[in-house]
Order: sequence, then C-alpha cells, then structure tokens
Amino acid sequence: MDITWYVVLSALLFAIGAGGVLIRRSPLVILLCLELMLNASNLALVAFSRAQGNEDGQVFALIVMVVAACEVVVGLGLIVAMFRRRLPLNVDEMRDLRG
Amino acid sequence: MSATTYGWLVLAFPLAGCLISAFGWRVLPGRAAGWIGTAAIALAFLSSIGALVALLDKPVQSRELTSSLYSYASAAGLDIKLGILVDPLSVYMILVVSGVSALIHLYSVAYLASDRGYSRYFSYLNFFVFSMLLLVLAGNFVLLIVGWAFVGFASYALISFWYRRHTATRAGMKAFVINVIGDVGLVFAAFFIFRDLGTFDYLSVFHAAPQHFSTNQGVLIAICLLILVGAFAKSAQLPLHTWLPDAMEGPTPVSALIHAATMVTAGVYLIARTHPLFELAPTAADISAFIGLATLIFAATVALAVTDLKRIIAYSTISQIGYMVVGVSIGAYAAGLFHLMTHAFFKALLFMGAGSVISAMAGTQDIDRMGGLRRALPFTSVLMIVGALALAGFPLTSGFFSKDEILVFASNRGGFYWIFTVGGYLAALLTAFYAFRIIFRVFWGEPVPEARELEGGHLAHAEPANPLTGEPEDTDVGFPGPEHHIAERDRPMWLAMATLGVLSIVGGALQIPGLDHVIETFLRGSFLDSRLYESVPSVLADWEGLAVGGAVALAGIAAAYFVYVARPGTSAALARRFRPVHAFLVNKWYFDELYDAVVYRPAIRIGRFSTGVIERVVVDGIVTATVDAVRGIGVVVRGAQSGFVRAYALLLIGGFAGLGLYFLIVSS
Amino acid sequence: MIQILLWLPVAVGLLCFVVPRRAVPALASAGSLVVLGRAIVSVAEFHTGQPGLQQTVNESWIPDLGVRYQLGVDGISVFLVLLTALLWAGATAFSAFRVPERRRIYFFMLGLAETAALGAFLAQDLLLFVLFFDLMLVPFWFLIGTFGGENRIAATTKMIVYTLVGSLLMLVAAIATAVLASDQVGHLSFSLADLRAHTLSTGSQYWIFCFFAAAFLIKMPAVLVHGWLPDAYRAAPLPVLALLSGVLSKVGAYGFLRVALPLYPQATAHFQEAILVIGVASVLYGSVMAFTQTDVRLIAGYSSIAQLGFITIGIFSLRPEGADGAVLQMVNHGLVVAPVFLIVALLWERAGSEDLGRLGGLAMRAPVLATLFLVVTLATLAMPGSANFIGEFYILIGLFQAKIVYALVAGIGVVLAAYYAIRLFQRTMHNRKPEVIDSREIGPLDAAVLIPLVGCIVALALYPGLILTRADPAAADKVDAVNAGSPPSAPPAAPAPSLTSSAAAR
Amino acid sequence: MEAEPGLTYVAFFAGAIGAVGGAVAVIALRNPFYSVLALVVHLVSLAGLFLLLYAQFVAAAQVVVYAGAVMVLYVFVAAYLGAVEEPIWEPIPGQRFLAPLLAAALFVELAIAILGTGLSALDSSGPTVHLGFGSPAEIGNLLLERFLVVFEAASMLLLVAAVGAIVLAGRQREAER
Repeated sequence: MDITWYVVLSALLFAIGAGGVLIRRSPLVILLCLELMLNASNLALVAFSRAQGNEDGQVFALIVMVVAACEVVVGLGLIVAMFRRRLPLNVDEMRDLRG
Repeated sequence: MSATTYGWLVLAFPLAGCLISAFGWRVLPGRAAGWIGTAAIALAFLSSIGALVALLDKPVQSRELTSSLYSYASAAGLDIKLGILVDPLSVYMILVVSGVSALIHLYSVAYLASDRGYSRYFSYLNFFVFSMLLLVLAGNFVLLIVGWAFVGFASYALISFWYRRHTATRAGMKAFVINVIGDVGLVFAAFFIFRDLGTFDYLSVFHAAPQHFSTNQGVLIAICLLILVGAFAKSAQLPLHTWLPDAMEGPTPVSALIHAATMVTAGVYLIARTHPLFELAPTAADISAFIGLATLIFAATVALAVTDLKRIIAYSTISQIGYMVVGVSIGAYAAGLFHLMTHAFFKALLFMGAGSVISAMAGTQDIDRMGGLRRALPFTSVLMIVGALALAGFPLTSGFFSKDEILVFASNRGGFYWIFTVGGYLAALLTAFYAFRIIFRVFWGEPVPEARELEGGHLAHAEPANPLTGEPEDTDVGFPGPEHHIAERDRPMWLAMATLGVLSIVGGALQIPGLDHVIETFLRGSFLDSRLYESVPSVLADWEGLAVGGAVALAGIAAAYFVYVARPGTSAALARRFRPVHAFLVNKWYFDELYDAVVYRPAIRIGRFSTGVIERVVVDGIVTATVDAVRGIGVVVRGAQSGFVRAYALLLIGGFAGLGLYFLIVSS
Repeated sequence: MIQILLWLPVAVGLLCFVVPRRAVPALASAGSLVVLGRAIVSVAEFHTGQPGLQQTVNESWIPDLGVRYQLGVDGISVFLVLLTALLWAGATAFSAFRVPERRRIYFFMLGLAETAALGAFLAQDLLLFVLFFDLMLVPFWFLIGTFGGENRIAATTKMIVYTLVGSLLMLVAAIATAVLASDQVGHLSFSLADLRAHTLSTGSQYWIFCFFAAAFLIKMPAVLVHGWLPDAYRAAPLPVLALLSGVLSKVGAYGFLRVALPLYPQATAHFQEAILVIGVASVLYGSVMAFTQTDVRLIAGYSSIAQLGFITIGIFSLRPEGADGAVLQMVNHGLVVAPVFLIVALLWERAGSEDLGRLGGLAMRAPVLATLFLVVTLATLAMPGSANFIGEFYILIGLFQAKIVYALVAGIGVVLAAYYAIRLFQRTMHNRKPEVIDSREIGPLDAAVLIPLVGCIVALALYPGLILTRADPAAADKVDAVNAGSPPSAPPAAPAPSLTSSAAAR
Repeated sequence: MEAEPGLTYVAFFAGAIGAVGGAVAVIALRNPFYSVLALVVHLVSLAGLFLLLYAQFVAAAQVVVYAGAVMVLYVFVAAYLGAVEEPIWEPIPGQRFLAPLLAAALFVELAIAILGTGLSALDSSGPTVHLGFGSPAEIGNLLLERFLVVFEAASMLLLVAAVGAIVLAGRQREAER
C-alpha cells in the first residue's frame, strides 16, 4: 500500500474542505470545513511519518489536534456570542471590513 | 615711519571714527560725533601727507611698496592677503579723498546739525571714507572688490539716509543694485585674471600680463571689459548711470562727498590702476574712451534741461567723469587724474553751495522757483560762481588747465582721437552754458519771497516736505532735521566752502604747461611701464588747446548770459519750440523707462510666472500626481475589499492555486 | 570625548522630563551651552592640515551586518558641528525666553534633533549616517506638527512624505553599496573608509549615486523638489525654522561631500553636469522667487534654495577651491539664515505680520535691531568683505575654472541676491511705519542671543581663512577622490609654471 | 507484523470512502446538525487510516478527543443554535462557480505534485518499523523529552483558548445592560 495513496487522499480531503469554506455561509459549517482541512493535513503528517519511519510527524499531528481544539473552542465561543447578540449567523452579513 | 605704516593709519583713523560714532550714538553729546568724524578724516589726511613724504624719500623706481596684515582667505592655491599697495597713484588718491572728505565732514558738522540721525550720519560718512581709502589702497583685486562693495554699501546707506522717504530708499536700492552689477563684473574680471595668471596681486599681475598676453588677445579684452563694467557702474557712465541722479535723494554733503568728489571717480582710478592691461588691449581702451565721450555729451545735454538744482549738478558730474574716463582711456593718465582732483574741488564746492541755497529756500530744489538770491546769500553766491567758473573752464581756474590738457592729449595722439577733442570742446560749450544757467537762474533775476525774507535777516521756514513728491514729512529720525543751515551763518560750512573756493581757483597751478608739472612728475612712479605716459604734447600745443578751451568757455558763459539774463524767457520759448527735444532731455533720454521695461518688469513677470505656474503646476504637480496615482491604485484595490470573508478566502485559495500552478510549470 | 558632544543634547532633553516645570527652559539652555562649549573644544583640538579623521570613536555595533559605531571629525564636519551647536544654543535660548506650552516635549525634541544633526555630521559609517539623517526627521515632525502655526499638519505631512521618499531611496542605496562592495571588502561593511577603498563598478555607482542625490537634493532642497519648503516654512515655529534652514539643509550638501564624492567617484564625474544644471537652476529660481515674494519667511526660504544652489555648484565644480568655498558657505549660510528667522520672530512680535506690505519703519525706534538685521542682510547678499563673499568667491572661482558658462550664469544670482536681500531689509526697517506696528527696541534677552550670532558673522568676515585653511585638506581630498577616479575631462587649468616662478623671483 | 496486503487495501479503501464520504456530506448537507454527524463519520474513518499507518496513539486520540469530546461540543452548539437555514441566493458574483473550480484545481495540482514528486519514500509502503512504533509510550517519551517545549506551549495555548472561550461565550451582564 503506497504512502502516495494516503497523501493523495489527504489532498482530496483538503480540497473538499477548502471548497466547503468557500461555498458555505454558516459559520458553524465553515468551522467544520476548517476541521476537515486540518484533519487532511493531519493525515498527510501521519503518512509522511510512516514514510520516514519516524514518529515526529505523529507528534506534530497531535499538536495540530490541540490547535484545532483551541480553534474550535474559540470559534464556537464566537458563534455563541454572535447568536446571543442576535447577529445573523451568516458570514456574508458581516461586511464591516468592506473598503 | 614707512609709507605703508602711514597707509595703514590712513585706513585706521576713519574706521575708528566710524566705530566711535556708531557705538557712541547714545552718549555722544551735541555735535561731538561730527567733530570726532572730522578729526578722524583730518588725521587720515595728515597720515596721507606722511605717506607722501615717506614716498618722496625713495627713488622714483622703487616707489611701489606693499604691506600685508595677515592672510585673509588663502586656501587651495588662492593667496588672498589683507594687503595694501602704497605707490604714487594710491597716495595721490588718498590725498584727494581724505582732503576733500575732511572739508565735507567739516561742512556736515553744521549742515546736518539739527538732524536726529547725527551720529549715524557721521558713522556712515566715516565708513564711506574708510571704504574709499581701502579701495584706493588695496594691494590686490580681492581687497579692491571689498573696498569697491563697501563704497557701494556706504553710498546706499547715505542715499537712503533719510530712510522714511520712500523715494530715498528706492534710490538707495537702485544705486546698490547697479553697484553690485559692477562688483560682479569685477569679480569675473578677477576670475579671468586668476585663471590665466594665477594671482590676484596687482604687481604680480601687471608684471606677468605683458609676457602672458598678446596685444588685444580675446581674454584680455574680456578682462578689460569686465573691469569697465565695474568702473562704469561706480562712475555712472553709460549705460549704468541711472542711479546717480536718483542718488541726490541723500543729504547734500553726501552728494558732494560721494556723488561728486570721491566715489564716482573710483572707476577712473580703476582704469588708471589697471592701465598695464588696458594698454595691452587697446580695443578695450578705445571702447572705454568712446563710452566716456558718449556719456560726456549725453549728460551735458540732460543738464541743460532738468530743473532740479542737485540733479543738474549730478548730470554735470556724470559728464565731467566722462572727461576723466576719456583721459585715462586714451593714455592721458596724469591729465585725467589731475582733472579728477580739480573736479573734486569745484564739484564739492558747487554741491556745498547748492546745499546752502536749498537751505535758504527751505528745502526747495527746483530752480524754476529760485531767483535773485545774490543779495541774500552773498558768500554762497560768490563761491558758487567760483565753482561754476572752474567747471566751465574759465581761463586760469583749475578746471581750465585740467580739462583742456586731456583734450590736447587726444588731438596729439593722432588717428581718430581727434573725435575726442572735438566732442570734448562741444561738451565744454554745453558745460559752460549749463553751469551759468544755474548761476543766472538762482542768483540773478527777480528775488523770490524766500530771498527777500533772508535779506530781512530771517531764514525762511516751510513745513518740511519731500522735494520730489511734495509729501509732508515729520522731523523725527529718518527725515531731514527741522532747521536749515546756510554758509553765511555757520562757521564750519563757511570754512569748508572758502577752502574749496581757493583750491578751485589755484588748484590748476599744480600743472601749468611750460611752468610746472608737479602731478605728472609725481605720478610717474606708478606709470613706469606705460608706453603712453611720456607722450605728452608740446607746450605750444598745450597753450593752443587752452586758448580754444578758454574761448569755448567764454562763449558758453556768454550764451547763458544772453538766454537767462539779457533776454529772460528765451529758454521757455526754446523749450516750447523744440518740445519733443525738450521732453526727451527732461526725461533723461528715457533711460529709466527703458530699464524698467527691459529689465525690471520682465524679472518681476518671471517671478510672478514662477509663483503662479511653476510652483503650482510643476512643483506641486509632482506631489499632486503622486497623490492621485496612489489614490487611483487605492480605488482599484478597494474593489477587492468587498467585506465578504468568503471572497477573501476565494482570493486566498485562488492565489494558492496560482502559486501551485506556477511551481508546477517551473519545475516541469 | 566626542561622545559627550553627541549624546549630551538628548540626555539633557530627557532630563527635561524629570526636573520641575519651571526649570525646564533654563536647563535646556544650559545644556545647549555646554554642548556649544564642547564643540568649541573640538574645534580647538582640531589639527589643521590633515585630510583624515580626528577625535575618532570606533566601536563594533551590529557585527552581523558590518555596522560600526564610528564617529570622527575632519575639516569639513568640524565647523558644521560647531555651527550646529551654536545655532541650537541660540534657538534653544531664544525659545526659552518665550516658553511654549508643553515645554518638556518641546525641549526634549530640540535636544533629540540636535543629537541627530550632530550624529549626521559625526557619523563615519554609512548606515549610521543614514540612521541619524532619518532620525532628524522625527523631532522636526513633532516640533512643526505640534508647535507650528496655521496649516501645520498638512505642511508636516508634505515635508515628511518628500523627505521620506529621499530617505528610503538613500537607505536602499546605502545597503546596496555595502552588499555590492562586500565582494571586494571580503565582509559586509558600512564603514566609509572601507567603502571608499573599494568603490563599486561604474554601472552600480550610477543608480546608487542617483538615489543618494535625490535624498540630498530633497533635503536641501534643490529646485523642483522644493515643494515642501513653502508650506513647511510657513508653518514652522521660527526658532525651529532657524534650525531647519540653518542646519538641516546643510546635511544634504554635506552628504554630497561625505558620501557621494568619495564613494561614487565615477558617478559623480558622470553626473557633474546634471547636478550643476540643478544647482544653477536653484540659484536663479530661488533668487527670482525671493525677488517676488512678500512673505518674509518665504523670501528667506527661497534665498536658502539659492544659497544651497551655490553650495551645490561649489561641490560639483569638482575643484578644491569650489569645495572649500562650499564648506565655508555652508557655515556662513547657517550663521546668516538663523538670525534672519529669529529677527522675523521679533518682527512678528512687533508688527503681528510677516508680510512686507504691512511692515516698515522699524529702524526708527529700534536702531540696534535694525543694525543687527543690516549686518545679517549684507552677509546674506554676500557683500564683499563678508565671509559669505569669500565663500561665493571660492565657489565661483572653482566653477569658473571647471565650467565657465555655469559660473557666468550663476553670477546673475549674485545680483538678484543683492536686490531681494536689500528689499527685505528696506521694506521691514525703512520707509514709513504703518500705524499698527509697535516699534520697540530688541529686548536685552533677545539681544543676548542675537548679538553673539551676529558677532560670529562679523568675526568670520574678518578671518574666513579660519575655516578655509582647516577645511581645505579634507575638501581637496574628497575632490581628488573624484578626479583621480575618473579620467580628467579637461586638463587642469593651472597657471603656467613660468609665471609662478617669475612671480617668485620677484 | 506486516499485515496481509489485500486486507490492507480493503481497509484503506473502506477508510478512504468513509473519510471522503463524510467530508462531502459535511459540506453538502444543509442542516448543520447533520454536518456535524457527518464529520464524526469522517473523523472515525480517519482514525482507521491512522491505524493503518501505525499511529495507534494518534488514532486513539482522534477517536477519544476529537470524535468524542470536540464533536460533542459541536453537537451541543448546533443543537443550541437550532437549524439555521442558509439563503440560496449567492451575493458574491462568481463565487458559486469559482469556488468548486478552485478547490478542484487545488486538488489536481496537489495530486500532480504528489504523483510527480521525486520523493522515493512515497512510492513504497514505507520502511519496516520496529515494534511499538506510534505506541503511547513512545509518543509520550517524545512529547516529554524532545518536544517538551512544544508540549508546554500547546497546553498553554489550550488554557488561553479555554479562558478566551469563557470570556466570549459567557453572559456579559455589564455589556448587555
């Protein structure tokens, strides 16, 4: 079973995640798509770790999980805060950065 | 003491006088500043005599002494020392300058007595004398330029001495700027000299010039013409003469000192000083002589028409300097410098007399408003007549000998130089005429009210007004004082005028053809290298010339008598008859208008154009264009800032994809 | 130690934050006087006749980048340092007599600015020079932006934008020089001595020179890049303006001598004519503008453009005389223009206007002020007998021997200078006095500032050789760097040897 | 301890199909609640793949921490928010068309890059590894020795994130008043 398969799979998952970020408008789903992308990269990391016969990549993947967890916590916190303030849960409605 | 020590003393006294009057302006009582100033100049005159005596002890060949105080600004191969040159020419000049100046100071002590700027006046006046002596004694071209410019500044300061008259300040500015033009000419002449000869020092330059330059070499002519720019600016020769008539805005003694006796002759001195260069460039010398002749005739014609007393004398000065310029340009150095001296005597005298007359007329300067002052001003009128006789070249007065000697020298030189003789006699006729026009208009005729009042023992008083514009003036600082002073009543003025009157008559005795030639002999030490100096006309030719000159002078005086005394009204009839000519003369050949149109207005217009167009369009345009460009780019970029987070993400992914594509293409 | 000279001003400036409010002006003035004293010592210790650096400091600073903390003076900079200290002392004292609001920050900024200006003159490391050069901008930005007059924000912005463009170009050029030269030097070095010993290839020199020239010309400013000048001069507080015009403008000209000539000799020779054209254009344009302005500040401002044009053409005559004259003229112009602006401040206090049309007649009740102004005016117009005349004389004679046409054209500027300077004096001091003007004499405190400054002008007029002899070896050295590095375009117009020998024989 | 090759293929494709299917479901389902559940499927499938790569500890962490704890959080939030319908109308011109296109392009480029790469290690099933590769003991050793600083930094990050989440989501009486 070539490692290439895993890496290509990881690329496919990453692309799906990226496409999701671009298409979906619910912040919750966008967060989910970010999870997809992070996990895709985790898969690549673990696959490379296997290819090298070295566990560093796995440690890296674990750290990425930690970062993903943080991101989830903060992101969900933001979503809850938005919901509380009766802000629309649609990223297109938030255009304050418009130039 | 050596001659050079005396030379330094000559410089030191006026400078000290200037500083004392300047710093003591609050503490000096009454006329103290005046007496200090006069004493300083008198001491300078005594030192000049000391220098003369010291110089006469030396053999003729070694009468060129130099001395330098310290190295003023020497670097990079330029050797500029604070050095003086004491030779017969400079000693002659410092004698004339300090002598006449001392008398004019004496006159001023009384004449300016009621002016609130008394200390300032004497400080300026001493500074002027210092500058003039520095100019004359300078041992190199740089110091010459320094003295030259100091004199110009002193002239500016004294012309606009009554600084709250805007006519005076304008006149001062005009004089200053034209003098600076002359300075620049001299500076560039010095540059040429340094480039080709490697030194600024007079003696080195004059020694090196004959070996280095061929006759009439282009560079040499350029040098001489640049020197002439300087000389003509200072000596008010065509076309740089316009400042001198306006300079009559200054106090009358100033007109006598600066604008008749000393400063304006600096150009003559300069030509005489640089004669080794001019003799190598005869073309330049001829140009100089022709300009002198043109000025001579031009100024004499204007003097026929103008009616302002001081301006008539001013144009007469311009005209007389024309004689001197002709003289030193054609090689009649001794005669030209002799005329410089006699002119200083009689012209200073005429100005002093004019000052006295103007005082008696309570500030009026227009000769149309004068008349019959002979009895009211007996002393002044006599001395004015003496001055006018000398100016006209009446036989046996000083002007008679000096002026005609120049003209005889010209006719003796052969070639086309006879033109100068003819032109000179023509101008002499005009001179005699306008000189006695003054006398007859002012002292003869029906006495005016002021004259009658004065005959009654009371000096006329009018509310002070600007003689040019009629604007009322107050008598605080910066305007003439409230009281008037006439020679009959003030001892110092009387003394100064009497001395000059005597000198005007007997001054010619220094150099009478066939009898003595004191000046020619003395000056020879400075002209040993001159080819022309020795080519003096014969005594017989001299006396022939003198006879013609005397006849011309008498004819001019007679004509004036005829026009102004025998048949009063002739002049008015003539003016009506030849109205265009008269207007042309009264307007001084429209030189002021010409310069206004050709120089001043275009310069102002360029400046306005620069402010309006270049500053706004070009300079600010650079900035505005930059700002607009940045803003334009901003408009484009802002289109991408839609505020849609997903659009940003799209760009991000797009950029990522693009980069990936790039690397794929590059690596394959 | 030259270090004290450099850092004392900013140290005193920092002290201003801790001492009681009332003591701040006195402290700042005392500090500036101490700095002046140290600068005088520096001049006194200076050995004449050496082209090289003296009183040097050389410490490693950022070894990885090859930046060294190198200070020193030579004949070119020693008098500029003195000028800086002198003018700062004058301006600080002048400000101290009319204490501004927020005095702590004001005097701190003055101190910082002095350190920066001194640093620019003392630095012997290219990057250090660039740093100080840019550091000068910061305090002046605050000084004009905070304490300035009408429209100050727009004016400072404009000035900063202009000078920053130049500064950035210069920074790029400096780094490029060091990087390109590192091949020859062997390691990265910004030391001017190293860079001078290993000049770049001609092609690199060209564009790097252009970048430096842009920075220096903007700083001076030269014509066409002077757009910031009118606004900044109108807005700046007058003591600050005295420094801006008196010292900062010199840094640009100084930069040419210190950096451009020795480091980029071929480029200097190549662009000589171009810079000369800019210089002569500055002379004429500045003079004509000064001729028509009625705002006193702008007259002085445009005359600065003309004067710096003279300095530029002196340097780019590439003759030792011209360079000597330029150094002398830098000092002269600083000495002259600072009193002008201080006097303008006095005029403002008396007349409430800086427009010539509303001034006049002040000499009547203020003869001392008028006399001081007269001396300054005469020096401004380079009256023969003033040191300014000697400066211009040297500049023009250098140019005359190198490029005669430019010298003749520049001569017009001398005449125009006479006109605008005398006009400035006359229209403020002479003529009739408008009713509104409160004509009163200069106060004793202001006189204590102005009289020493004018005294310096007079003293220098009596002996300009003081600067010329000391500047000559260093200035000639810079010019020789160019003339040795490039094939001579014209044979040097030395006087014929036979002449000098014959003169000596006599 | 090499597994049966055929079995490996089956396991890989099972995991891969699960992962891709889950991912597609996440972005395709309109109800966020279902998306979250689809993500759980995705994560569990990935855990399987990790196991195939001898990353036991990571796989365990994936299931326990991720699919277990984190996803529970998602479920709660999704339930809290309720079903939020997204509007059909797309306000950004070109987005609907460009987004899939770019995503696909990205995938294609990455795939080409991976397939065309010269890294020989990718073309094998990897070197033989020792027993205990990827076991909790080894990973723990690594985390506490070689990557101690990273470990600590990560824990600090978690702490900060936790505090931040409380601040963000906590009721702010002051602000609401």
